[in-house]
Amino acid sequence: MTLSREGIAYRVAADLPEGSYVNLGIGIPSLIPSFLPDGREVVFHSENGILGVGPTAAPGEEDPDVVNASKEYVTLLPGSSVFDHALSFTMIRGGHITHAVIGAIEVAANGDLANWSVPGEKVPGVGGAMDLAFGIPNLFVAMTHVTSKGRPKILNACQCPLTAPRCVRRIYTDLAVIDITADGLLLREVAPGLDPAAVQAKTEAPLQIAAGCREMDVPATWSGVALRV
Amino acid sequence: MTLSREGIAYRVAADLPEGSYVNLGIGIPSLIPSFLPDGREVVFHSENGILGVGPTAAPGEEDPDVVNASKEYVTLLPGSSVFDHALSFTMIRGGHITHAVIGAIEVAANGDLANWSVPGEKVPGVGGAMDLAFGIPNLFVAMTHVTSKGRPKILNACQCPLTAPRCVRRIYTDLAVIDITADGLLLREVAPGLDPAAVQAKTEAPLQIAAGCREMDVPATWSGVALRV
Amino acid sequence: MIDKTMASCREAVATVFDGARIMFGGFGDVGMPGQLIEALRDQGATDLVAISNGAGGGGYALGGLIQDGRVRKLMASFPSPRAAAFRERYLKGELELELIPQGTLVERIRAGGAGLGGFYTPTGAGTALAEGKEIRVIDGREYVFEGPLKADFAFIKAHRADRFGNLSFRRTMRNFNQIMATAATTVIVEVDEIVPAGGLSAEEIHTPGIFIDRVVAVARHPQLFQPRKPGGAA
Amino acid sequence: MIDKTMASCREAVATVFDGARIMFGGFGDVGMPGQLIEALRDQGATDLVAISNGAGGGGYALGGLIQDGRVRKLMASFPSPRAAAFRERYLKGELELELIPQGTLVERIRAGGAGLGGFYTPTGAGTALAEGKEIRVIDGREYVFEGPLKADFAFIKAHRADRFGNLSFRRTMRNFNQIMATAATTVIVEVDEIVPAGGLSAEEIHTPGIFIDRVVAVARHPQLFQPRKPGGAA
Repeated sequence: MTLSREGIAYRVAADLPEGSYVNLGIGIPSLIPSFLPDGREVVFHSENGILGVGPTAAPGEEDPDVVNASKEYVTLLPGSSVFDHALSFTMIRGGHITHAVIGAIEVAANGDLANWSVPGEKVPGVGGAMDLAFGIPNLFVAMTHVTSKGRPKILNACQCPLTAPRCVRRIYTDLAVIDITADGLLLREVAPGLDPAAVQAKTEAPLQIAAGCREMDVPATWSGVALRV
Repeated sequence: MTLSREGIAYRVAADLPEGSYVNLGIGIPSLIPSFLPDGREVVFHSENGILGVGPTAAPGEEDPDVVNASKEYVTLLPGSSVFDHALSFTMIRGGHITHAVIGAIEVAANGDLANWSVPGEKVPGVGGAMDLAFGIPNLFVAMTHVTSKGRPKILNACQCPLTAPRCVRRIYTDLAVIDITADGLLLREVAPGLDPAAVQAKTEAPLQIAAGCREMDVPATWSGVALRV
Repeated sequence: MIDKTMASCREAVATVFDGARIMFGGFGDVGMPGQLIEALRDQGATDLVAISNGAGGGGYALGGLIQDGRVRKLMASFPSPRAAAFRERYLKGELELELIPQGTLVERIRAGGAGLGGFYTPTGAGTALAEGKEIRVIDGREYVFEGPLKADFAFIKAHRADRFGNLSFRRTMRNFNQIMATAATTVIVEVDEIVPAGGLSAEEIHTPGIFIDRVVAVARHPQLFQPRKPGGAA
Repeated sequence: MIDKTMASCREAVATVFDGARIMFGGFGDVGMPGQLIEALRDQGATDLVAISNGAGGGGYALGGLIQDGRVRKLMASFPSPRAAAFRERYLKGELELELIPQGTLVERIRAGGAGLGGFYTPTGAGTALAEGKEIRVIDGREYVFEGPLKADFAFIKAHRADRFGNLSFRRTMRNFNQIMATAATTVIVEVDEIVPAGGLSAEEIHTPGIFIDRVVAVARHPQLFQPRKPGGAA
């Protein structure tokens, strides 16, 4: 069994601590806010200048001056603040944003991240990806375990241009939760019904299995979450 | 005849252009705002974070949160803004403040300025003096021509520690207005009744006399201005 | 009397010259001075170097300038795959691109405005974007040297202004606008509204007028507000 | 629920340790967190390194800490001749002073908070304050290399705060406070008033709560407001 995109977001959300300041990338990470456990207060950052990003604006209620870094119309929660790019990247590069959850093209066993330069894409764009990768102390990757063609994305060494070396702390996929440690990859959790060998089979780099490696705690059926079997 | 402190301030005020952004040092420069010609709009900056400094607060009407760089209680004019030290020194070091008028211990013929380290003062303090001297394009000195002991302050070379090399553009004293040019000191104006030789006698560095050197246009009697004969 | 207001965008951009280096504020459409840029399209200056977070969209504003072949070089962090005009010119080799990480871009502009000679940032060390740049190890970590960026003009957008050029912004409009205002010889601002002197309190002025040269009030272009569907990828 | 408010200055400064490096905000008395510093005098931590624009005055706040012999080193731009406690200790050789130009001081703190490895400033090149420092010629001008400054604690003062630690300042209170808030491991704020979450609009928050750890509301110390005569030298 593998997790849906929502299942991955649910699993990441469980790990964001109360009071953390979190930057979310596009794609799977953008689903995370709806899955925060009840009563847990986390402040979401958008690099174009928001702390306290709220839900997407309801149709017809968009404010033309309130977008997030993906240029979606969002809302501002009570206690939110707005600021310019210089202060926003002080927050990022200075390590004040405690967590970021981003997508990846490739992650290497030593924590190298490649997520800005897409193979075959002739127009390059880096945006804030490098500043996030160099600046955020708890950099989490949320992605599918393999490419749409079934190739592993967790590699011995990245093939694509690096976003930053040795920056990823933890990887959440549809198959597993994997920590990146000084000794390499450490498999902490597997998707319900999978065993470590099945995860290793889809992972190029060697996995060590954590003492206490267990199945992820993700509900099988739950509003907004669909598990693909 | 020599000018009073107010007379020097009056003469400087005449040279501040409409629309200029001006930082004023303590002492003689602080007298300048009262002498601005009618209708001329100049914006005064205080390095602790004000543009649009107004007159000193009337007794009993001081706002405890409104001081200037000399820690005097001042007022804020309509259109004034407040900001932090980082932006304030962006204005200074980035050359956005167009003019500064400051005091000096010594000025050399090449424009070297010494005004931060007082001979005999054992506790050093630099404040914003160096940033002003390095950053402001039109750096004017307003001072008495000689020390209280009658020694020249305009020298061939500064003896005191420098604030910045080659930074002063023009000197206003109780005796003269002197430009600092690539070729040395150029005497532009003398106090009413003085001749260039009398100014040179009180100046260590050699003065060239500008074509059109003339007497300063400062009223001999005038409310707030007293000329010492 | 200081009065930086101007009657039209046309008048405000009249002095832009061929070969000028121009900073364009905005993040996507938010805080983007679209009508000033459209006036520049009409004005005709060409061979421009543009400094901007993105590359604009299709045929409006910066995208329009690029479409018209007026931009020789773009310095940007994220020329979106949706920036059709840029994409076409770039792939044909008709436009040079200098790609800069977003935080480094804003910091280089800040250094330009603040009179600094450059700075060391960790961002990019050991990646393709630091190739050819000086690397220095400081306190055991690698840093990349980056120099200041300045421009002949900055085109920015704010919400309200007064005759001194003091600016206030709404919501997420600030983005690159505040920093770009510090780093160009001539700073031109498009605002929604001009208020009397004193109409902005000292605390609500986000950018003091010292940085500003010209201000024009224009109604927002109706084409700019285009709500997108929630949840889509950017 | 995030709640950074604390009941007393005593509680807010309890974790300060001997040998700590502490930034103190304020310019003279304005924006100066006097009651936090007085609580630190009571708390007892010693052998401190203080980073501050000035050296305080006589027996109150930073002047009091220095008078008590608790400050080993001061990094400052302008220890005023009126800073009696500092003057006495300094002239006896009981306190080390690192003198830093005011703009360089705030910029070094900003670099610390912004994750930069240092920067080049023109200020000081060719003067006694650049002795022993790296000089680099950039675009024909000499610049001095200056490194980042960080601290274990920052003590700052603001006007209003909410439970998130969002801050707003009145008038000239900001001075060093906003930048120091970015550069210390633990940032402690003295405010005049705490308002409910949402009581500060997004635009009027001058320092976002992300930088802040602890907030205490206290009435202003009546000793602090001491109007001076106009026109006097500082």
